[in-house]
Amino acid sequence: MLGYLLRRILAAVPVMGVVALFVFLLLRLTPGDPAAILAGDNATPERLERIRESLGLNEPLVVQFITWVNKLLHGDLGTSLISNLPVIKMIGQRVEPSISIALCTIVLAVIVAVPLGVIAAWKHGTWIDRFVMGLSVLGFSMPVFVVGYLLIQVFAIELRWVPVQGFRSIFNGFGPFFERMILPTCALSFIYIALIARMTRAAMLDVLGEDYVRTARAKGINEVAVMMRHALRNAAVPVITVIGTGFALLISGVVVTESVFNIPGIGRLTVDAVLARDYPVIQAMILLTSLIYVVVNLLIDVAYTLLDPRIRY
Amino acid sequence: AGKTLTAVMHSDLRIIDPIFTTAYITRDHGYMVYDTLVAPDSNFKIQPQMADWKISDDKLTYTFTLRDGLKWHDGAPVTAEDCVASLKRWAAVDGMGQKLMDFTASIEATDAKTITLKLKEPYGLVLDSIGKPSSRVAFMMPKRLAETPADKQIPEQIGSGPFKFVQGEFQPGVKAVYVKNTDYVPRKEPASWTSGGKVAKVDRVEWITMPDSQTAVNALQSGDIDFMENLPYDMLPVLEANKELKIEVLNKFGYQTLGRMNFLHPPFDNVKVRRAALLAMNQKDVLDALVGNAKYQKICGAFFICDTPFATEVGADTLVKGNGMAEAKKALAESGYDGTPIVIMAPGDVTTLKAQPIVAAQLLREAGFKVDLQATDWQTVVSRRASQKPPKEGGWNMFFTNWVAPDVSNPIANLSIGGQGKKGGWFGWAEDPKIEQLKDAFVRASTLDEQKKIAADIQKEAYEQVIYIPLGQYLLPSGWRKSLTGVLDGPATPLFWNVDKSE
Amino acid sequence: MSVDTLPQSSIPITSPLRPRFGFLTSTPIIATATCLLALIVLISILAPLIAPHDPVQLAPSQRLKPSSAQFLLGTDAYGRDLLSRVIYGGRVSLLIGIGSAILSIAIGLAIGLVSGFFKLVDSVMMRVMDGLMAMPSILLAIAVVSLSGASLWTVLVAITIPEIPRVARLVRSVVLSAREEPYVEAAISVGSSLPKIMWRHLMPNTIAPLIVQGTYICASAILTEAILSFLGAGISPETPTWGNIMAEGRQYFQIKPSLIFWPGLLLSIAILSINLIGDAARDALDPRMKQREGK
Amino acid sequence: MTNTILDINNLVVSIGKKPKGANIIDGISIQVRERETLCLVGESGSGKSVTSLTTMGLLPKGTLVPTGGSIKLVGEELLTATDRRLRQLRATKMAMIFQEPMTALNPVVPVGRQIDEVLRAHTSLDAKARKKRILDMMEQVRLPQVERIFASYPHRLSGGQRQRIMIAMALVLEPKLLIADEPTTALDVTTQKQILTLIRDLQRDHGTAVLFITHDMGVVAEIADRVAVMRQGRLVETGPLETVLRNPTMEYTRNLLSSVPSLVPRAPREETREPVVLEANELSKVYKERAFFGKGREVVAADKVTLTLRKGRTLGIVGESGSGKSTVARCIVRLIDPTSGGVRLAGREIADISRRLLQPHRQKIQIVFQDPYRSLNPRVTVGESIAEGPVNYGVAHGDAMKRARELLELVGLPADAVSRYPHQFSGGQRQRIAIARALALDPDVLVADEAVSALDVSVQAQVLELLDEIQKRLGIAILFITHDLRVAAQICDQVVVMQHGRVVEQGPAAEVLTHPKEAYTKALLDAAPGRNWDFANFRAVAQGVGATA
Ligand SMILES: Nc1ncnc2c1ncn2[C@@H]1O[C@H](COP(=O)(O)OP(=O)(O)OP(=O)(O)O)[C@@H](O)[C@H]1O
Ligand SMILES: Nc1ncnc2c1ncn2[C@@H]1O[C@H](COP(=O)(O)OP(=O)(O)OP(=O)(O)O)[C@@H](O)[C@H]1O
Ligand SMILES: [Mg+2]
Ligand SMILES: [Mg+2]
Repeated sequence: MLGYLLRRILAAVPVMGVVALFVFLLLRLTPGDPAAILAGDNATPERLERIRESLGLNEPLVVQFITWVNKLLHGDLGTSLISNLPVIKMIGQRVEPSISIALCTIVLAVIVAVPLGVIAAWKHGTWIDRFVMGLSVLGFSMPVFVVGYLLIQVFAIELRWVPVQGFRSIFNGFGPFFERMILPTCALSFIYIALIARMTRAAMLDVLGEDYVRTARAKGINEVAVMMRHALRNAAVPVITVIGTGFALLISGVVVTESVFNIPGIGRLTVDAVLARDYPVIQAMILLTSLIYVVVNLLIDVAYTLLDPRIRY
Repeated sequence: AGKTLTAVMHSDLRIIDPIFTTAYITRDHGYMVYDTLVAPDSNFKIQPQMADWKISDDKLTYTFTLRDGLKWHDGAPVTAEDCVASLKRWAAVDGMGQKLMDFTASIEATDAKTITLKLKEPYGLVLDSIGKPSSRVAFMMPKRLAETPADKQIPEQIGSGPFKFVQGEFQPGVKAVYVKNTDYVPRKEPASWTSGGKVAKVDRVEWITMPDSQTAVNALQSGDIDFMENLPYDMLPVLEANKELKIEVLNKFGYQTLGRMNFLHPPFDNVKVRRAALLAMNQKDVLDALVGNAKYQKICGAFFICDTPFATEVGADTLVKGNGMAEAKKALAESGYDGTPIVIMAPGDVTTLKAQPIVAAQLLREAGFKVDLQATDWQTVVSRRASQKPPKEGGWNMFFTNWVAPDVSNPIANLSIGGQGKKGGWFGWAEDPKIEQLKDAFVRASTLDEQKKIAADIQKEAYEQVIYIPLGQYLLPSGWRKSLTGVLDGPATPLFWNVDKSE
Repeated sequence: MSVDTLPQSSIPITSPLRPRFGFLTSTPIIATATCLLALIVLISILAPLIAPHDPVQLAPSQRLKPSSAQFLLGTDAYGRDLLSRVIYGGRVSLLIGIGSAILSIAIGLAIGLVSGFFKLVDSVMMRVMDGLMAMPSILLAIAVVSLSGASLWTVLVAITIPEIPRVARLVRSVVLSAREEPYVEAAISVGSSLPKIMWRHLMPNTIAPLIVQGTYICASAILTEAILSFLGAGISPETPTWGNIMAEGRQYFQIKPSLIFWPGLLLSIAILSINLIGDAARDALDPRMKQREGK
Repeated sequence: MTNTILDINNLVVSIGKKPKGANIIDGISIQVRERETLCLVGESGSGKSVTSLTTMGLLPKGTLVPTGGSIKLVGEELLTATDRRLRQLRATKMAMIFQEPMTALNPVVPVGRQIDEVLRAHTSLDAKARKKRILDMMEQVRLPQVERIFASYPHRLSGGQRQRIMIAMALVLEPKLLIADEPTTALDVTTQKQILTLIRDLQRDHGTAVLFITHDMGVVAEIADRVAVMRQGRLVETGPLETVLRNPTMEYTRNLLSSVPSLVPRAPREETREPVVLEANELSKVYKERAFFGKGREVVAADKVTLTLRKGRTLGIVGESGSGKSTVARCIVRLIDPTSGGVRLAGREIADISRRLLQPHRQKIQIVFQDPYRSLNPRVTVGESIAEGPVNYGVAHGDAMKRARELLELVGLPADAVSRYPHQFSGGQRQRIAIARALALDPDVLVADEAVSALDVSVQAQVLELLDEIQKRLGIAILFITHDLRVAAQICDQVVVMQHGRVVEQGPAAEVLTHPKEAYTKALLDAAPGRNWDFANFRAVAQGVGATA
């Protein structure tokens, strides 16, 4: 197992390499000049040139790339071109909110979606099935920000049950954290619930046709046990997979949710950085999210082995 | 602990060196942390702030004397040397500063409290330059910081202003935090614009970034924040109905919005085509789309802002009346315009800049232009407008921007009206020796009347050559919760001194 | 015992491909979805004939007007007719949805087929795909759009790129399992060339999952475009898309909710229909599902 | 008089709820008594499984519905019983074993717990007592190391072990009725023999009534007390084993029995001096399961296999599952590349030439696969499938299609089948199509990998006859791979016996199958079910002819 983990991590290296190179080229080969953004309204070409020089942006691309990778290997993510702060610090400030939303969303979505999917599959073809599926498709068809505004309008402005926006660290007490986390989580969960419920249903339907489900029934145990003990555990692998691949979706959703609810997370940091051509920040962020993605998928593979004894590495 | 004022500013603070960039938010940050030698009052009159001054009779020597009790945030006393270094750094990059330096023979610290500025010839705008209220402002900082090359950002935020910057809590794009500078000794005079006594009455000011104005409005309504610098016009009816809020325009002169063409590339290298474009424009449509509220918009043909000393309507005829379209069509037909599409950059992420390109595109099309409206974000506009390449290679033909009134209210402050071309000219690189001559004459003019006349001439020339197209003025309403008292108006920046908050 | 023979022409010739589109009318719900989608597509195509106004014609003095006889749904912040914009909006939104589905499927299919068959290409290609997949798609899209300007094409490309690896992986997995099918081996042993095997024996297997994936991509592309507009990195604000109508309208959420409601409604209906059709396609095309029910 | 445990009376099962729905089961009546084994036989699709599932109450809901008759279990009506009551009866009064031991057990739950579930659902024993009972039962089904197996996951067990677990699970509560739906079809003959013996013994000990479903007459002869023959949802004939085997009254039963190939090899054909068309020389194949970085697993699937095939002759490869038969076949056809050794096809070495150079030689050797459902592309018409090969070798499309029609007639299908799709044909017909496709290229060698194993005996007989006829007519050499010794005995001139990738014995069919030299071959023959019975001639095999005892 440990060996496997190690190998997987090693296998992730080329992936990260691809990401790094791609991001770097994408950023540097497309127009956009951080110097101009920095300098402001009356910058002369000479001044821009000098600023570029002081930022190291006029070196040849290869040199810039090597410098960056070299620093990266030494654990240095560089300094923001715009705010002059160390990138690592900027990211550090922003990680908690994003992780909070992501985790809350996943937890909520799983808690809601899996039972929905199971019920839909169990009652396959009945109106319950159609209702659940209709509901989940509906969740899939509304942009996150629309859902977000609706929730704010109703629960924060009209009913005043929760604050409109913002974020409080969970370390400063659960109450304020929870209050501010609940709407964004709901907004973001919508699409996720849809995704997971559908996947659960499909996987359950597959599994319900398997021989061992028939065996279980032939044993005379009750339907709930058949569903939970026999079907769901076997359906878990594709469901977990979709949770993993849905992670990319989640990251997109987080960006929007962070804007709507004004949550100072890494999603917005990246969007801002892209808009400002703050190369070191963008590079670090995309690398980081890719890394998270890789790690999440690694964890999911580990989860496979726990769920399904046939999968061994 | 203590009183905390939470504000949402017009944009997020990311660059915190106020000399390094012209971004308004950085200027606002500057006013929190730094102080100026002199500053204008609400009558445009320059008043002493950190220093008092004397002018020699030949008008060639200005002597500034620092007042007592000034201290940097790190505890060191403010010295004349610090200020000289600060002035030099500022003058190296600011337009008016550069102009001032052209006339300056020397600037020295003659003793710990005295700064002596010697001119080569009399120059009427010395105090106006040093006290100018908008970007870039001549902020004072310790010498060790002021010696940072102007192409690099200063490493620390140490000023002598009424608030201190809390570096540890600074999260670009999220929030910036200031605490009351308890060592600050305000002037005795009442506060008036950026002059007078800057008395910090709250202990802490937090600027929160809210990328979405809708969110910010929600937050203001629900009391999450105390102050919002720019309210979206369309939300005003809702907000005005809210008894807990106060809505007011703090900057009475507002902003000028303008369109600028690129003089380097066809078709706008041809003055006839530029004229046709000018004729096609009208301020009403632009303002209606941008503001849509008569209370906050003002049709104004003056390049140097209506209701200011240099205001004149000369040459603004069709723009103001909105009746030039027929003429524009004719002019375009005669101009030799060959149908080259005009690349207009349209930023989608800044509310005060979204409407202009769209309206302009429509008007230009109506006049017979072919328009390629390219949607981007503002930062892209900012970096792309610096490109002198042809539109096909990443250049551009036209973009729009806004200036706060003081930044354009005289021909020297007004960056956009130069004629220096590629050599130091503003984006678009208009080359017009006549304007440069007139500007020169303007700075040498000794009386206001003379200046006014020259300003009118400049405006006439600017309209003739279509240096840029003023598209009207607008005011930005700010809003705050009624728990705030003593909110001051100002020339450009929202002021956080004198404001108190009741719990 | 004699060899059993088929009575001549006793069985109608049915292609296994043909009954595949029957699912579109299989249940009333799916039939409704199909009709609604067809209607929306039709409206979009015929927009110039249907729309009462020019969708880009500004009338700044008419901004944010409520519904009236002249402007059935009222006007937006630039005084443009909302109804016309919503009608036209479907064009770009659907174009992006369908375009991105087709593009990503075409490219992903090519990559997937090749990777599925050539081990050497596979390991390199899949690393690249992994890398692309690991990059958060919306960030990639924002980067591409804001770095190279927002036009229909860049938005399309930006939305499509992150989908390609998913399609490629799907195709690859289908190919990997299909190439073990005896009929593929049979084709090899009767000397069929590789392109022929791919085209004739492998590709058809990918059609069913790709239709399902396609509907998913189509729906999510429309949503992504809306999100890009929301973040200010969408298509030109002149060109109406459901996404940017909503994104612009969100500022007027409290005073004129119809700016979000109408495009949102159409967008939801379209995506809902596409998803329903996709689900129905999955149910109809999944051979295991069929076996279970019909055998 | 022993009691009737299961009494199925005039049962009708139809599709869907509508009264017009076709009847899958059409009025069958079966009784199974205590201590009795009733074998239900019949061709595929005749309704055997549906009958058993109806009894258990496990029919897929909504699609298949019992619409008439009654099923009584020890006097209790099952068709009208509530779901709850049915659940109570399952495992306690009636239990079932399924065909596929590989998939019938939940892969993610240890087998012990799966048995435990039965006890927990139906008894109030405590954990210790339950475990004791399970281990006891596991010993009764002769599982080794019961403690270890108790905690094992199904994938760690062999097919035979899994089937034993299934049996243990079914019998742990000593039900009155055991239904076994083809419980040994997926197993090797040797394992099959053990399982059959086990069921017999347990039945004797517990007095269980067994409804045993199979299509294998050999198995019937081994295990049945009585036989019921089904066809198209109807009962054709029922009676005691001896009666049915010796004096079948119905034509259908006679046909069924006479289709069962005999284990006695057919009369050897004359030796020929025809040229050798195919030679495998020390052919080896090692599967390497590659792993990223770490060390991969190696499977030696074929180990220095040498064989020779002459024109017009049939060489059989027999051996139990996993012995490497298919591997050899695929190496010879070059669907996979052999690790070492040579293959000479019509004198030309093809083992290591590149795929491109191989291309012209491919047409000389063709292959027919086991699964008739998967070996034809469902999306390509039959005609196109057959024509594909000739077209590849430059025949004009029109001519190729013409040839396809001829070939279809040759294999006994109407020529207008060309424009149909595979799903419109039955398994046997599809296998004919596959043969036609292989013949389309006029190969010298036809490799048939388990080409008849998936077919019903009657269909199997037809296809074997067809192959024989084609061989006579075209002089093709056939490499015939099978695990069924009966089939091998009827079609092969030479037989190669494989075990663990190695050839253990090789020689003329009559020799090898009647006087085996190797212990392994003997064991194989020994385990062949019904080896003492000559079905086709409705009599027992004369002592000493079938096999050495
Ligand atoms: N769920 C179902 N829905 C409709 N028809 C079914 C279903 N299950 C089985 N059938 C049909 O019922 C008939 C009998 O099937 P059954 O499975 O009982 O055959 P069998 O005798 O067990 O065959 P085999 O030997 O292949 O297992 C077949 O024609 C089959 O097509
Ligand atoms: N692609 C493969 N990779 C690894 N091992 C394989 C592969 N194919 C077959 N094997 C292994 O090689 C051995 C021989 O397999 P083969 O399929 O040739 O047996 P067989 O005699 O045809 O069996 P059966 O009667 O079940 O078809 C088995 O142990 C099998 O697990
Ligand atoms: Mg069956
Ligand atoms: Mg095999």
